[in-house]
Amino acid sequence: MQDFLTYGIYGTAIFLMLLGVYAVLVKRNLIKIVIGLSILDSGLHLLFVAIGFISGGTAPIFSPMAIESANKMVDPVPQALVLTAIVIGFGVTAVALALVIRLYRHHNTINIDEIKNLKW
Amino acid sequence: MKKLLIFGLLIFIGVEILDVLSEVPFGEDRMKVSNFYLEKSPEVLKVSNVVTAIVVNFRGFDTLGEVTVLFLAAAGIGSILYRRRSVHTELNPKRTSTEASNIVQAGAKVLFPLIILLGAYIFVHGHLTPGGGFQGGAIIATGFLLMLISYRKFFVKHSGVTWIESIAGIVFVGLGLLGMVYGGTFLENFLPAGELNSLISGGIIGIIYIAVGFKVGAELTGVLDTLLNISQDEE
Amino acid sequence: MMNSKISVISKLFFTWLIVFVLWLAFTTSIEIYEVLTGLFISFIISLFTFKSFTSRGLKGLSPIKLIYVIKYIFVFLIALVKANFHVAKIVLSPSLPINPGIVEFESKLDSDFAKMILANSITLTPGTLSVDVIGNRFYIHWLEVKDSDSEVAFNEIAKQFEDVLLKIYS
Amino acid sequence: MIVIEYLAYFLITLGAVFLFLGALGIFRMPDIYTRIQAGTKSSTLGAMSLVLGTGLLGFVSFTPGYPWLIKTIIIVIFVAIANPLSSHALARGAYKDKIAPFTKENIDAYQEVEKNIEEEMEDAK
Amino acid sequence: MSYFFIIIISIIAVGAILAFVRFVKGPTAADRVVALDTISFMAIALMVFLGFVLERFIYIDVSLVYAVLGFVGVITIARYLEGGI
Amino acid sequence: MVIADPIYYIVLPLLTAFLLPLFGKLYKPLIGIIPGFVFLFLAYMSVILMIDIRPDNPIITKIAGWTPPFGINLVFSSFSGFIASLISIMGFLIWAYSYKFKKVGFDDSLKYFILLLLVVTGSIGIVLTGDIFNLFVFLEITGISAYALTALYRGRDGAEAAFKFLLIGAFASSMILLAIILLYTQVGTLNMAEISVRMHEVDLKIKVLIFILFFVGFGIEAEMFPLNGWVPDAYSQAPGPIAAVFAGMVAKAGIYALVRIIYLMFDLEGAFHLLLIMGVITMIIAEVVALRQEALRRMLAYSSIGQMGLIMIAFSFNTEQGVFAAIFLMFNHAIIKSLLFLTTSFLVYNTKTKLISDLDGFGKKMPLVSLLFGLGAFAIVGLPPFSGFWSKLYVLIAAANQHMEVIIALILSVSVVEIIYYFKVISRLYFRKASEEIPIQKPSLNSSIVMIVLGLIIISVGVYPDLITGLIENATTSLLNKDLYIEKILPGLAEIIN
Amino acid sequence: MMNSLFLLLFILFGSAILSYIGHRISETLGNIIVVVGAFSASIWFFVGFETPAEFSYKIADFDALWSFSSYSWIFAALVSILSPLALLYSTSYMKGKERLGTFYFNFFLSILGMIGITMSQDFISLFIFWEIMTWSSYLIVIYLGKDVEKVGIKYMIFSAIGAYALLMGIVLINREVGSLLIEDAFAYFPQIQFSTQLLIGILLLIGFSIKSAMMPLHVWAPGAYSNSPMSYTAVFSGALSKMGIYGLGLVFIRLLSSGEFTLINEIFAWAGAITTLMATFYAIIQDDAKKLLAYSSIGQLGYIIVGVAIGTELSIMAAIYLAILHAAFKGNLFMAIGAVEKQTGSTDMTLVTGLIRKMPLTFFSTLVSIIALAAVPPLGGFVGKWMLYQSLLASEHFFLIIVIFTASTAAFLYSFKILYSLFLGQEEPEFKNIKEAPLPMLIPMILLSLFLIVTGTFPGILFEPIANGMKYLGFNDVNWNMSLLVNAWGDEVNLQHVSMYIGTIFIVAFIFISLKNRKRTRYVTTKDISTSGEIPLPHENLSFKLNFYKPFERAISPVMKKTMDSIYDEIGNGLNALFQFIRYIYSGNGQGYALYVIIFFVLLLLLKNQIFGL
Ligand code: NA
Ligand code: NA
Repeated sequence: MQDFLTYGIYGTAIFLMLLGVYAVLVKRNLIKIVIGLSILDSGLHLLFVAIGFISGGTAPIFSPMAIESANKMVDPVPQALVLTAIVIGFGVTAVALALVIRLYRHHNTINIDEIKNLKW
Repeated sequence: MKKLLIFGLLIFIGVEILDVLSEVPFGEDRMKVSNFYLEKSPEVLKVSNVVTAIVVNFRGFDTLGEVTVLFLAAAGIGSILYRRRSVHTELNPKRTSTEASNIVQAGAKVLFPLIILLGAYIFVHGHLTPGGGFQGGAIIATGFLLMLISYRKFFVKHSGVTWIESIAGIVFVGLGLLGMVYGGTFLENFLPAGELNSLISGGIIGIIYIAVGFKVGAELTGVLDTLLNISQDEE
Repeated sequence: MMNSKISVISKLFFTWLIVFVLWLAFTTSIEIYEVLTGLFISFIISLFTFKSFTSRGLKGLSPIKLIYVIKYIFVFLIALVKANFHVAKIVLSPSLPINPGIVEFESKLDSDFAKMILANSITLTPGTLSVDVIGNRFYIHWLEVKDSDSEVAFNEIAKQFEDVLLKIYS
Repeated sequence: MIVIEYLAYFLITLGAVFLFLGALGIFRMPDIYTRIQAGTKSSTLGAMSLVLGTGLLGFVSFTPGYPWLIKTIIIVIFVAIANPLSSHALARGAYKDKIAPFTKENIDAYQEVEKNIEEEMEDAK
Repeated sequence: MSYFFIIIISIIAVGAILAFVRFVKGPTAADRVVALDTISFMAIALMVFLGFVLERFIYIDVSLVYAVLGFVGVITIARYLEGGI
Repeated sequence: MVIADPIYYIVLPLLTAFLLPLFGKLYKPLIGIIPGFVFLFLAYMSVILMIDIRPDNPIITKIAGWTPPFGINLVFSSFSGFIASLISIMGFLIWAYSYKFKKVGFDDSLKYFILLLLVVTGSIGIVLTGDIFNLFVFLEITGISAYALTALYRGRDGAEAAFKFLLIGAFASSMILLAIILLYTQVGTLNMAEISVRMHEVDLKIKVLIFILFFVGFGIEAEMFPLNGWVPDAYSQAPGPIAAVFAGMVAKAGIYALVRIIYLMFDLEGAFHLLLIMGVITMIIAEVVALRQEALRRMLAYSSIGQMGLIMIAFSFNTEQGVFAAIFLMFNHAIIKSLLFLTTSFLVYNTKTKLISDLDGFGKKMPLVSLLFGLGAFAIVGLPPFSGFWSKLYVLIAAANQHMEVIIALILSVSVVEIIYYFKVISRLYFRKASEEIPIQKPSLNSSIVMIVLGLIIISVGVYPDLITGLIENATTSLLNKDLYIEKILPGLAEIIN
Repeated sequence: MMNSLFLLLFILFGSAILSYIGHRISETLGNIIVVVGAFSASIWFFVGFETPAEFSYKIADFDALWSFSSYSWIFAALVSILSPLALLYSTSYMKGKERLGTFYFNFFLSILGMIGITMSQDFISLFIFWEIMTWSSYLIVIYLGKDVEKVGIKYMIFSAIGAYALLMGIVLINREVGSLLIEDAFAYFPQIQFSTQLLIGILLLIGFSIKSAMMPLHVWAPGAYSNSPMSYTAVFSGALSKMGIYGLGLVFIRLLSSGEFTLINEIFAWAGAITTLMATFYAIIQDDAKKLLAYSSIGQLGYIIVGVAIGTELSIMAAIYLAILHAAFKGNLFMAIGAVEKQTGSTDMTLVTGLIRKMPLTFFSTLVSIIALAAVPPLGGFVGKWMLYQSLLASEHFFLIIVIFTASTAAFLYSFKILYSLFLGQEEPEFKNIKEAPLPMLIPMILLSLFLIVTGTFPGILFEPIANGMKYLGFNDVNWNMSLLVNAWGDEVNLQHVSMYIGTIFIVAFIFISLKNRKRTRYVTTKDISTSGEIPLPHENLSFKLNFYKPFERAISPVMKKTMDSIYDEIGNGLNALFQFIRYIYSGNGQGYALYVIIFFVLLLLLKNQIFGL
């Protein structure tokens, strides 16, 4: 069971990451490339949250309905960090999309193969 | 051929990383500094949401950076996509047919304040319940998104966005600097911590998270507005 | 002039009230700080949303209308449950006995909100789905078209809801 | 109290079953409109039922229990308003995306409306 | 309790698999959205249920937020499909 | 609250960036002026702080009152302080160069200054922070502002360059984030000093993967081959002063991060070999490609990569002399490449085609700019008596003392290539007749002063290197003395760790 | 009180700056500053301070020391004599040219570099001055904007290769010796491992021999010499190239003195000899006087290299002696050619002709220089060659003698060609109005001619400083007394007498022939059809100078076909193609770049065992 979870959850995260990378490397459509980047991010975030999980732990919130003892809580640090990572990922995605729009205006295409004014 | 190569490379990478991760079993307790946070957050800061305590106080500096990233994204998009003056005055006749249906519009009207309220609720209670400034801000932006896509004529006042994000940013940094004045270090929690699980607790943490909420909400809204209105504006 | 001025305040208060009630529901607390914060926040929110949120303001709160609202909920729930089992039967039967199509009819409602409620109700009752509403004309996707005539369609699909809604929005 | 608890269990079970049926509908139905019909709506109803059931269960199981009920009701109301809207929007979107509905007797009153709009667009050009 | 929990979870899980198959098969974007929407409703419901099982009231907030995001997401895609964005 | 505190390096520019839109609403010219005051203050603060800093008394700034490793901290040591000061002073100069910056197709000075403030902040943050995740955050701030700045001009292919930059940059940040995740599972902390202490507990297999991830991730920012595809495009499309920012700050922050990882956090011998190999490859390929460039900015961009390769080589020796040489190179490259980009900005602006072949006779048309470009070229190829000579000499001496004759020969061969392409430009500037007379946009007074100041620095350090060697020696000691660093950040180390 | 050495450099640097500023204001002012600055530096060098002046300092943790050794003083003196003359000449030669400020700035800087090199007693200063000299001379080479791509770049590439070979040697010395003081290097060098000694030696030799234009590293020189303004080429060829000789002397005699390096000595001696031979051949076939002189310079430097490389007492003396003389006569020749160029507008020997009557003084100095060059007694060239042959005989380098002798003989050919083509022969109507060169140009030429005559007549004048320099190089008791040298067989030969006897014979013969031919000379123009039986095309140049040495050219053509130039060109083209190929790595495809990242990552993962020793 433990192995299944380990490989299953980590495997999913890595699969997402690699899927994203694959899209970035193979897709010709700029939008799809940006989506690939987002998927890559999602995989990373999933992995990050997953490594903070502790079997039987709950959210690290001392709520009044059920004051928990700290030793039953999952690691809060990855959650805090992943929040940051998500926001950063959003920022990058937004800028990427803006660039795609600019490129579309400039080249009238979103095919990355046709956007090669700069080389060598 | 190239795809096959890429596929092979990625499989190799996946196997390598998974191989290493297999030595990091899922669900094990690996906490070191986190134990300190879990202990100090309710005791010293009186913040029941430990994630919030970390985000706003223990690692508040990260959050300042994060807020900056959003601010930056908004500014960056603004500079990448300059806006044409004509966007709001004259709608593209080609597009009139694609106005959202009346039903969606009516629904959006009703749900808009409720979604905003949910966002506000979330960032006001960032130190008590799940979520916080970022999540609340994102929900608020979602509310605006709903309006933006339902009404083509709905637009966000950019000067309002500017004011909100600037003032919220100043509140964040200002509170941090006040921490230097009254506590000695930047972002030091100089206000009384209060009582665990009451709204007024956690000292500056709650205030900062509210500011973050405003800032994130304003920035995301601005970003969405820019992206949506620019894409409507064709060359 | 006077009328419109009153209606602004009425709209604002109506919105404030609804939003504040929702706040109370969110917080499920009547701690003083929570309430004060809630009043403040809901006021701010209603300030910039009241214009679109309601068209009639506090008038919507008259007791008779509330009774009709409750009635509507009952009518709706009954229709909902009835039709749901109906659909369950369809989905579970191996032959999938359906005859889908898009029909149209006209409604007498003129409030956008009422039209939305009607459309939503139609959508939520299984077997029918509002595809579009243009003016007063409703275009409905119907899983089992009994008759493409708009009169029949109206009676089958919308009449029971519209009757109550007309009472509420009079 | 026990009645409420049983009602809760009933609602939860019912919700789960409807969620399942909704998924089955999506799986089986022939086109997007019929899938929206049978699918999302049943699953919405299922979700509402399950959430409300849980709320009732929370109401009787915890002290204080009322927050559970109130919060779950908020979700239920939200879902009740939002879901038909999104179903409708999706159906309309699909239609305007040129996905023709599956019909046995070719009953499509909306076809003409779309045609008119397209003609208008041509004129506008 | 735990049996009940497992049964409920299992029913929904089977449904989720069906929806997922639709998500993969498509064939149109709208079909995928419908499938995804269904799965997210399952998640919303389950999250509330899980909150009860784990005795964490706060999970309900998460579910509400999820519902809002899902809703606006679907509307956005729908608007995209009809060419409104 | 004290007058000079490293926290101001981050907080003040951020505050200014947040405020700038409001200032703009009050009175438009404030947009250009306010950042100048901030940069000036930071530059002034740098001087104040650097006077007292010795390797054994770094300033450790706690944040939010939590001692490391629980809170994030800034470390202003002789090394990080030196680089941070360099960046902030460069920031001021870049500001002074461009505060009246107005060119066709660019009227949004508000965005420009916000992005400039943030790119500087990000770079300084990378250098000063003592927390690995915080470093990641600053890296992203730097990255995103760099993407936006690359695409700032509308008439150019900036968006294309920025998109490539973003694509590779996103890979970099993903890898670094993955490395941080893995690292966190192993050491349970994000404080770099504590990571360093705990690193020996980490299984070698995991450690190596983490290292490789960091290496690739920071390698992108540090312009390492083959991760540097973005460089020529971004450098050539960004506004001139921004190209200077990339060369002078962003790349410096990248190599700084790389070095911090290798020297402080990891105890891997192989890391130095790897750095050496990659440095050599980076240097050779870049210089060789630079030789074949027709566009001036692209040539400078490749030249920058080549210099970064040389810096990597110097760091890879893992000796006092090597580090000394590397830091000296960082300093020189920042100053000289900035001068080159700033002058090039005017040269290229007046050519329209941006090609080297269009520069005929500019020595006469733009005497000052051409002279300063020539000075920069002389300095960057390492001709005495200019500052670039000393750093190159130190690299060679460090290599010689490592008995790496082949490396010396390679560095020198590449220098010959460097000389060829720079002198090609100079000979065109001065010893060719202009083909046609076109109206010339002369540099404004402020820009001229900045360029002259940079030129004077190059000459002064060249003639009297001892101006700067003391600081660099301290920086070297500070970087190499890992135990001191840890001891200063985590004084009661045993108590906390156990 | 400023150190006198420092002051010397200060004067030169000040002159550089001031002449730049002066020329920005007015040419006359600039010229005045140039002349005053040049002569005051020179005067200060010769009379202003005592020779053992020292200036030691620390720069960037290196000990640096300035002081003239008796050896380096010779070269400094050479610079100090030649450069003010060249600058004086230049004020007139460069009249009316553009950007004179820049020109004189670089001129002074290159003088500063040369003086600096000679006063550097540590390698770091030496290298710095070496580079200053190099880049300032580069800027002058391309100053006229002729063939900038080919000539300038070539000069810079070879200079850079030389400088960097030098630099690599220097850093290796630093590692082995732990100091960069030249004396320390001499002292500790023998204790270094042999292979390292060898490496350092070769590196330094390459560095120095490039500046002295040794084959096969000479290809930069013809273009560089002939493309610079002649006033600079006088210094360039006369003095600057001697810096290489200076360095070669240091390396051969002081560093590689252990006797294990004879092979290197041999190689360099042969390289020098071949340089001489080939360059002489090339000189013969040139039609441009500048080019001819450029190749001639290379050839002359070859003799000197032979002398230095042989490394015996006599050969070194010969080399230094030749170096000094070469500076004088080649400086003089370049000035003379410059004068011709200035007055006629061309240095093409097929066009310019019959200037003997128009420019008699220029002719005179050319003649004197040519006599010195061709080693015809009584002028000094003969003495130097004589000493060189003797040293070769003594060290039993018989084949070298043959090569060098062949070259010397061939040198007659080009000497005659230049003298005949430009000054003798038919007079052209288009050169009717040519006047003698202006005074500022004539004075240096006359002075140099006098110098040549005096030192030729009394070669002993030069032997005293040379003997002093020899002491520095380790030859403590050079056997000389004014005019007496011991030949290989132990006989005492009074060089002065030998030189005078043979010289008298030559002069008598010359006067006799001139007088005899005087009456028979008929002046015709090159286009006068009466000189030939054939019917010429109009305006065809019938001068036989067109094919002056055609048969010779035909004879040597198989050897000349594959020039070093073309070999380097091929290497350059190959490298360029390779570089262009590498350039395609930067394909411009963002996805490609992203793929590089992934591939790099995978490579590291694959190689991690090798890199990190897992
Ligand atoms: Na955060
Ligand atoms: Na939170």
